[in-house]
Amino acid sequence: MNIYADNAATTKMSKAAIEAMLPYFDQIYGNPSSLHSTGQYAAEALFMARKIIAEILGCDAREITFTSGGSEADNQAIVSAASIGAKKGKKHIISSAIEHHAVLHTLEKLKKQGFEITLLDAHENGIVRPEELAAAIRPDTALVTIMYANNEIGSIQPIAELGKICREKGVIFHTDAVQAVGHVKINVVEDNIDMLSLSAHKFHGPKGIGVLYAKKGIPLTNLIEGGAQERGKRAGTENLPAIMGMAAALKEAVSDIDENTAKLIPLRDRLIEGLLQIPHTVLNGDPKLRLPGNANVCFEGIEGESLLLLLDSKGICASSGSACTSDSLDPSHVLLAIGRPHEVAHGSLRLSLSEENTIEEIDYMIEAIKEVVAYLRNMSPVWRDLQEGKRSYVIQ
Amino acid sequence: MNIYADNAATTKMSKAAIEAMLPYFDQIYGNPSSLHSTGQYAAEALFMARKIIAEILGCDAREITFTSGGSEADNQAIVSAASIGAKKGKKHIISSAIEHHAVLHTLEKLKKQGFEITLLDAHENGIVRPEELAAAIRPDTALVTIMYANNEIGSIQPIAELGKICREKGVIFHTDAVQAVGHVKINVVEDNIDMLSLSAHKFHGPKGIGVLYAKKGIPLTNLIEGGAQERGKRAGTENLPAIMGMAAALKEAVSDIDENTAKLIPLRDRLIEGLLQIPHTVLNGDPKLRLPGNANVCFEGIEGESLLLLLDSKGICASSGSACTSDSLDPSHVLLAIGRPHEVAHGSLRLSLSEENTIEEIDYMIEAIKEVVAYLRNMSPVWRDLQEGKRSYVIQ
Amino acid sequence: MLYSEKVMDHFTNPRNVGVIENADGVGEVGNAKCGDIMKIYLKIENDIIADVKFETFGCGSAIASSSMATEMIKGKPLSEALTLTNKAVAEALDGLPAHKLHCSVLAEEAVKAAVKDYYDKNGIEYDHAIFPDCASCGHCETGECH
Amino acid sequence: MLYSEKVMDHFTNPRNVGVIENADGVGEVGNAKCGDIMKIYLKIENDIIADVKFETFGCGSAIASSSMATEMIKGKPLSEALTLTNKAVAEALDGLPAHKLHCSVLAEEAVKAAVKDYYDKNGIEYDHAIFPDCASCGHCETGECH
Ligand SMILES: Cc1ncc(COP(=O)(O)O)c(C=O)c1O
Ligand SMILES: Cc1ncc(COP(=O)(O)O)c(C=O)c1O
Repeated sequence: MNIYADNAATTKMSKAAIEAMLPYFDQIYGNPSSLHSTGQYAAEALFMARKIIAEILGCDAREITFTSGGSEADNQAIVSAASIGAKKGKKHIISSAIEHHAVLHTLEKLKKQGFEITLLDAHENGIVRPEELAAAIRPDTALVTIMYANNEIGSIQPIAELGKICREKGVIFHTDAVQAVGHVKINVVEDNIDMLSLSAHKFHGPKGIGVLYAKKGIPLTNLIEGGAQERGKRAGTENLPAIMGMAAALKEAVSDIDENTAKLIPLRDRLIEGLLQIPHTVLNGDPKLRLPGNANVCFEGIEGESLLLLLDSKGICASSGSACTSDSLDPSHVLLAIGRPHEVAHGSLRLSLSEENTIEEIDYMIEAIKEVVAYLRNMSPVWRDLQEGKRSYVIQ
Repeated sequence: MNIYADNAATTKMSKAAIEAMLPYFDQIYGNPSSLHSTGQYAAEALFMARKIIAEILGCDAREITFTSGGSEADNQAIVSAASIGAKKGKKHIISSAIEHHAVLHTLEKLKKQGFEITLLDAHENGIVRPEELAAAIRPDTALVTIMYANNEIGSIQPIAELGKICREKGVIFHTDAVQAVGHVKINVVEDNIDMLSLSAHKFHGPKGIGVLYAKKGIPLTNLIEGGAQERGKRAGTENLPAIMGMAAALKEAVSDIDENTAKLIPLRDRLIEGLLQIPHTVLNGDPKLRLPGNANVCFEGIEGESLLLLLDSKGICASSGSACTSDSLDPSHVLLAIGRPHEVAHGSLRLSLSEENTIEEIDYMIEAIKEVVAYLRNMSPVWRDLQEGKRSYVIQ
Repeated sequence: MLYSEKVMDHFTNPRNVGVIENADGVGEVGNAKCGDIMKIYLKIENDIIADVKFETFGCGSAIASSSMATEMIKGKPLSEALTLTNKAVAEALDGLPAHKLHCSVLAEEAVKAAVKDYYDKNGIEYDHAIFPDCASCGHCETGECH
Repeated sequence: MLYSEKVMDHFTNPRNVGVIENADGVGEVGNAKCGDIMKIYLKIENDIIADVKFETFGCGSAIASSSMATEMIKGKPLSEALTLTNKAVAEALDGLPAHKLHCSVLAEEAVKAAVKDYYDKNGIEYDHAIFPDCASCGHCETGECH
């Protein structure tokens, strides 16, 4: 068995995406800024890819800026909106406690530059409340940035509602949609989105390429200065092969979205149900308002990294919000933000499915996880204390 | 005939580079930050690629930061050195008048933040004089950034000498080596380089990937905040396929460098000689201290864009420093900096060869260019005025 | 592609290239410093443009605009030639990229300058308002490029 | 790979896992909040470690470090067990990633805590300096993680 259940970390590229890239390596390899036909064929392809992506998002091709991925798009969106705000004396930004580090660390940088940051609570289900956003907006609010769907616990925010509130109050609304694009239906007009970040490798496209959508009239601040690419807002020879791969992957993901969702939700729910049979286990994130492929639980009394490694030896690729999986020593800020105590947050497991996973794999994973959790609990002094009543269970 | 002579703009990917990328699209596609084996295989590959590139440059693997290309590397190098300088009250930067816009525009941004910029003269041959650098360095100089080789006129700077002067004066020395890496021999230790930028697509590697080398002890400033990738200095899921392609392309370019140079220089010199037979034509850049594949001339009395388009219709892909090839209205700042008047700078042609070009192609290009130049001069009122003595020739 | 097929056709096969010796009117606009100069030669018979030739130093769209403009005025009365607009030239070429529109402006100006030259040489009265003045065209030797 | 083969071996096949009922010495170090707790049980006969077992809540390297540490002290005199260093544990595992070195520190501390417990229970005199004090280990319930 070799089961890849870490699609939130990155995905396998689809055949369509790979095939879309190949001609641009050594056939139509010209620089789109070159005047000769090798360059102009490249420029035409670039134009087409931009149009395809814009149509899918529901925006104009001129509102698309290609970046090197989701992190760059998040950084540029936030820095741009902050700069627009600062010019008007607006130095307050609202975000949520469960954002990706690409957002949170950019906000920390802005804080050092005098911005005030309000992080909305995501509550136990990992979902921000529109009324709390409405209450938090101030006359000096320059930007609201709330992710579309969370990368760890999969919770999906009420984006259209949040966007509407921002629009009514005249505040720029950015959403980090890196985990959502290609997996849930998004239209920037219907969802009242002013700026949006996406990254191709989360929907079977290539790594190292992403998009920043910015509504007409929102001037971008360059992170990278130089050539006149991307209307002067992002220098660097365009990564055309990756852009073509991204466009193909997005087209495929979006056209298969209903089919994939219909397949994934039952798999996900079967998996969650199976895992919750393990005693003292809790689901992280909302049971319904969650990404079709995301399952995330905490097991009391064990630590996530050892769980991952043992699952890996059984052929299962998964992830954890355990501190030990990162260079940081604190467990996932997302799990802490939704109220999991440290010792429980260390024992988390994220399985993120793709449409390639099968029901047999789900059942195999449930059995394997049951075994491994029992094995680790059996050698855990924490579990012993819990069982002997020397500690009290956090998860009932 | 279909002749690609625009390798300074971008190159065709080599078979070796493409093959090195392919397995990382849908086989070893894991995220190097993931703990499971799919991720750890990726992490190992990343480690190997970093080591290969470090060995080639003559540095330590920990001194390599992967970026999305040359522009990002240039920006990050300069912003980092400026930030180090600013902390010590040093706000003076020295560069040259012929740098790439990724450097010049970053310097302009810093100027707005209170930095003082000195641009060294590149003289008529396009080469900076070490004694002029030595004279320009001040106690408050934070950074010297001089490109290794120029992208338009191919002139190669005396980098080791410039680096030595900086080292003696304790000033950080950065070089934009985007045009040089893979084409001339570079070793950061022998060349006294503290920071270096490179971009894979200039040596038959993939687009959208580059390297910033920064000597141990030079802390980088993030352009992109977020995850802990690249020792926390450059966030974003690593573009592993592109990194593998870059490592393979660099390895190949460097191992073939003597052979390629021996092949290219005679081709280049035959081409230059042929072009200089056209009356009132001048070579741009130094005749000897130039990239093995670079030929760049100005023809009096004609304009570059029309020249390019007619050459394209004869199957020749070339480039020009004409204003009409860009969105700007001034011709190339490089040609102006080496003293070409505007009207002559408009009539420039750059042919940048690769080892795939043949002597037959060179001869075909010379003949085609002769024809096209004659044709355009024949319809040029400027040329008529020159011939009738109503204007005087700039190029004798 | 950067240019329409029409532009490429007029660029690669320009109509009316050349000089008219002893032309009745000659107009030259543009500036070598800025990278484009257009010169138009007219042969006038009974207020009709009997022949027209051009010379251009400039980019593809400058050459195509000159070619198209000469085609559009050839055989036409002077009064009609004077109504030629840069917009009409650009449209006849199926459009020009935004940053190349100034080439069609040059073509319009070159035609007008040639007609003006004919009027001036022959002492014909005309409404000075139809002719763009030097300052607005911005192509004087001393001026900035466009 | 993140871990050496040795680490993976001791992680996937840990030696001496379990509990000793009525152990002569028990040491527990670490903090659930920080993600690792190690507990070591000793059976002492004539100042020799006749048996040793461990329980660990923690990451792969924590489990491997516990396993390796118990192997290294089993059958050894207490005096020798007290000379066990975190460095020795890490080396015996063919190295640990930099940010995992604290796991080997925990293993050393757990062994020492178990020996100290045996000394304390049996009223044996010892040099207090050999045992790390709570403040330096930084794993007290109130402390910050590492
Ligand atoms: C000298 C020089 N520096 C920097 C760059 C920018 O590199 P990239 O396009 O990979 O960002 C280029 C090429 O475009 C270049 O020629
Ligand atoms: C929610 C979210 N935002 C941003 C990113 C960053 O994307 P990238 O790795 O493409 O820079 C990720 C994934 O890594 C993500 O899950």
